[in-house]
Amino acid sequence: MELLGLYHYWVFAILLMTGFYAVIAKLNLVKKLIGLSLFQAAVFLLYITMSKVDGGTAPIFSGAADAVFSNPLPQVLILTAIVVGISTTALGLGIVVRINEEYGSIEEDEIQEIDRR
Amino acid sequence: MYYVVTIAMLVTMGLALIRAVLGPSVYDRVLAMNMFGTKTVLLLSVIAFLYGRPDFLDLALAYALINFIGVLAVLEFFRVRSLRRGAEQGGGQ
Amino acid sequence: MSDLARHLPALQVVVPILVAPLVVLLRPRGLAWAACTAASVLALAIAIELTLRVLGAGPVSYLMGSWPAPYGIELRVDALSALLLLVVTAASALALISGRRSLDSQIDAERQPYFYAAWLLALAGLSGILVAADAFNIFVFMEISSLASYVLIAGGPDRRALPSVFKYLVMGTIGATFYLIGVGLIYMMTGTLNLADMELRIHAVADLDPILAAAGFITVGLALKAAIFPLHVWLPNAYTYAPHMTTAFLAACATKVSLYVLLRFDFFVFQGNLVGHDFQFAIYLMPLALLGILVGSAVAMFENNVKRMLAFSSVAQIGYIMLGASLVSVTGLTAGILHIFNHALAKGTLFLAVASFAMFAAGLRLDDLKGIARRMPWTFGAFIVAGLSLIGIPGTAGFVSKWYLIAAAMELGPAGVPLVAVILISSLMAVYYIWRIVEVACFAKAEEENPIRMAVSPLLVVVTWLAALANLYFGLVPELPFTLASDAAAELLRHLP
Amino acid sequence: MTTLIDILSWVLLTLGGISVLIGGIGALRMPDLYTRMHAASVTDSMGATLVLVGIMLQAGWSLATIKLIAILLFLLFTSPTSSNALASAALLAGTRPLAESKQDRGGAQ
Amino acid sequence: MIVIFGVFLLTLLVITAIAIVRTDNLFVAVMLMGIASLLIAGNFFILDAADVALTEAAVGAGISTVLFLSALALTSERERSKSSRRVLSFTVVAAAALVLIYATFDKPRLGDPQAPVQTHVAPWYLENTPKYIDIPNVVTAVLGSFRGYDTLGEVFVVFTAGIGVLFLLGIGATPGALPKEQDNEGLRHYLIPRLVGRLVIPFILLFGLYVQFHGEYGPGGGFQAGAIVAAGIVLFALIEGERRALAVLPQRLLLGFMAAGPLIYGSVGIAGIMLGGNFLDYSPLSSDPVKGQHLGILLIEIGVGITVTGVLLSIFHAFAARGR
Repeated sequence: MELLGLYHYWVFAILLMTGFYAVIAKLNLVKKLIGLSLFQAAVFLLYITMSKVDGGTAPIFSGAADAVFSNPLPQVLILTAIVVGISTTALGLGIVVRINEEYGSIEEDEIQEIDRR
Repeated sequence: MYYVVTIAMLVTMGLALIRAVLGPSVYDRVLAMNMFGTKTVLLLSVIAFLYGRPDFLDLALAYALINFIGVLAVLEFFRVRSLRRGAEQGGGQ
Repeated sequence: MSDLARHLPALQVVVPILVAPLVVLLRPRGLAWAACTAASVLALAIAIELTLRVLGAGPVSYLMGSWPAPYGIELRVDALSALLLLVVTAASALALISGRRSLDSQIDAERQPYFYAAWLLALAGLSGILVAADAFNIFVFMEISSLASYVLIAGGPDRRALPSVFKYLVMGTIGATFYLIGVGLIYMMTGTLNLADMELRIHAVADLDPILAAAGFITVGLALKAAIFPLHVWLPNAYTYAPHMTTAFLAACATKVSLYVLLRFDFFVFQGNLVGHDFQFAIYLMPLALLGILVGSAVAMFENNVKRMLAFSSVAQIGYIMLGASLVSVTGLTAGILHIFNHALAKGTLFLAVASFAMFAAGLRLDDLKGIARRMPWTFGAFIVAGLSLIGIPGTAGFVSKWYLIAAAMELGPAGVPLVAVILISSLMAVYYIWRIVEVACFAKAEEENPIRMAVSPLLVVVTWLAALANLYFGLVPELPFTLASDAAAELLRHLP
Repeated sequence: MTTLIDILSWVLLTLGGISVLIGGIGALRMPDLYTRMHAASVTDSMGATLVLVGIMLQAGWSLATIKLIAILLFLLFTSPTSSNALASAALLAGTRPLAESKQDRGGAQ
Repeated sequence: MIVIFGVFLLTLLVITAIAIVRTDNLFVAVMLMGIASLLIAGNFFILDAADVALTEAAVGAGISTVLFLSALALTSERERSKSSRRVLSFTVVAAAALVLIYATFDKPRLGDPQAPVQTHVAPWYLENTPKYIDIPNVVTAVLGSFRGYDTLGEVFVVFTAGIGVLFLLGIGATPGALPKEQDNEGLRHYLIPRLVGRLVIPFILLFGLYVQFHGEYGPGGGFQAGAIVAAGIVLFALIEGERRALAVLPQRLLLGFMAAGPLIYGSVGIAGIMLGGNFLDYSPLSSDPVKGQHLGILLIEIGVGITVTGVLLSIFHAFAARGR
């Protein structure tokens, strides 16, 4: 059970680094954005993991007297962070579309090649 | 008993995921994604009852409709893509 | 009125942020600019009033929604934030007042409302970071300011602005996400997001791994956003291809606000509680600061594009600020914080002047600027004054902060000598690259007398000169920034015996 | 009576679980796109109906049941629609049913 | 037991993530991203975060997929270049992952009721929400009131993204400026999807309104509702073509929505100042502070919903208009 309790954090670490790898190693701009989304999603997992309480339930009062509630605060923070994430992705995609119009490519190395000329 | 259904759902999600990863064609992946979505809806319905919070069925409903929109968006994407391919080939000839 | 004054910390953010949606809806030409400028000037007025209050009565605190502090969100303005608020709002107001014609020439009329809205959002985001006393709130406003500055930079007419802004977006998002991870780890161990509360509660768990990991993530994340060497790679291109007025605004303050968050976190939250953290902070950051100073200046020496040259010089200047901070002494921090102010003055003036050059010359490579001193003597005069300030000639603002920096290095005794040497060498390098521009502008003869492409607006010249005079004024009478900076340094280091 | 309903609901849930599982195996093991689609979509509707009706019996007559009915109706409408649309898109793009050639030509372009 | 289900979902998630990075077909990566989103959302649900699960599904699996596909339709779906600096990146990433995993050993384990997170600030919210705000959903209470300033920031982040995309891609076409209506616009030839789509759209919009106004009592709120309504209208645009969607909700109106939402939110905050409280203090809005809080949260949630709908649809249309 002890290990199981940490498993979520390990998945967070692996997911974070998978996304990070896509961002730094891939040259395709859309792929970078996909990696970035994954990277952010990992952080969401970190926050939500820490909000869980044993035997708890979602922090919405339902009338049961002895209910234990999970922590609402990380959930609020992550609601905000999800919105921030999609906003960044949308703006990034807008930039990618414009880059594709100007350069005819969405590969970082090709764009650099074109700029060098 | 809910547990049995949940496990069946989870295994099926795993199988669908394997299909999505293996492909081979893009349509297989869309199929897998659609299937995955339906299974998530069922999973959420079951877990809502397992937790004794049936008011969370709203989520399952939301997932169902998001899933449908996702598949139609993919179709539109195929349509636009084939139109563009057609235009490119037409221009090339 | 006195009642409204109580709300100043909130209004600092609310005024620009609420004018932004209105600006989007304004159709008639020029109205968007007017509304944006008015809001920005109002923000400057609020910042001045807040500074006076902070000088008079110490830090100002404000409870959002009237909820008590660790539960609701607290705003807090102290000497450090007041100083930076002045820099941010003044840079925005000056760039807007003087920049209308320059912006008109670079941004299509129908896209202008969006641009001005983004400008206000960037201003509000930066101010929001400065007044926030809540770790997560800082993240939210950091994202507003970043997204808005991506828009501002992407407005550049050169298509190369787009790949540079994409790079900035990716690196900025990584930085912000790292910061978020760090905050999450601290929250996990302390259960609070309020900075003051965090400072108290982190003590009990200070030696646990997650806190160390958090310190690492927050430092790296903010270093990315602050373009601390070697994480500066997004900066030169982004500043080079942005619209000129954007560069004048953002170069003066954007990275400094991230630096501010870094200082605040490091000195308030970590150093008082983590054993040996001040030493680690110094040992990691000082080499980077020194390398940043040297590499930034060296690259600037060989750069041919003026904006790029100044952008690399910014990398070096960020190095100075970090050097001051990494000394972890009152004099060092005072020097670093003072340099934030003085560098903003110098760089802002230089970029304003460059914006005027751009209206005249065909491009901004050195060759394009041949003989420009004779064509625009006034603007070029201001350029030289600011250049001297950047180098650190006595009598200018830049000198004051460098002088304190050297004094702080000398406090270390013999170990400080190499630091002084680096500062002096880098100043010589600055002499060289500023001289290259002066040489071309004054002594090279333009091959053909190309006609002035566009009349430079007199307002731009006046504002540039105002900024240049401010460089001189604060060089001779540095009381105001110095008081704020030394107050801030004392507060940051209050945990030291 | 309650025992009877319980037993009935458990039977339905089990059957639903089994049919969903069969669908999953089919989607993985079938040889080409159309047969996979067949396996997936038919069992989808079947399994969803069985599972949701099974839960409904457990929930009794309440707001939850109404929501479950809504979910069920929604799934029954949209799931076959998606499959149909997907199949026609694949067909239009030139993927041939069944293995004259084992590779799908439309695939992975 | 349920936690073990979560562990299983997480394992699937890791597999999906690795597959996303490995595939060189961007379309496939987007599909897998949708699956990853569902997995994360399912896991959030298991971890008691119903509101977040709803948002993640609506945003990650719905809106984000639509946006990525719109962008792919305009660019290319093949990754041409190989990855660069593969070994170096992998080393950096692996080292960082090991550090992170090492750092987990001092963390409070999952679900520990004695963890600092559970004992310091959070209990105050759970205790005082019934007293000061009196709505069942504590997440909405914290989001709307206790940390309403963060949510204000969030609305402006969305707004910034909206004006950013409009700045980059232009406002898109007005219905009159579109090319002449063609038969094959949208998915009109797909008869069955079109019929079913028409059938479900009113239902989706209704559900969106339900989520909007039920947010104080159950999972939901302005952001989720905005995303769902936007998704419904995107569905309309998909099956009936861009033109008809724009005829119903022209771009200028969407721009109005975009700006109106933040203004509503801000005005509620200013009203707090005018009535003698602090910014975003809703208590003075009514003679009874608790009623004031209700009113304030209702209004700001409407503001959030309007902004999100406006921004997401504007972005969608801006991308779609670029294709012509």
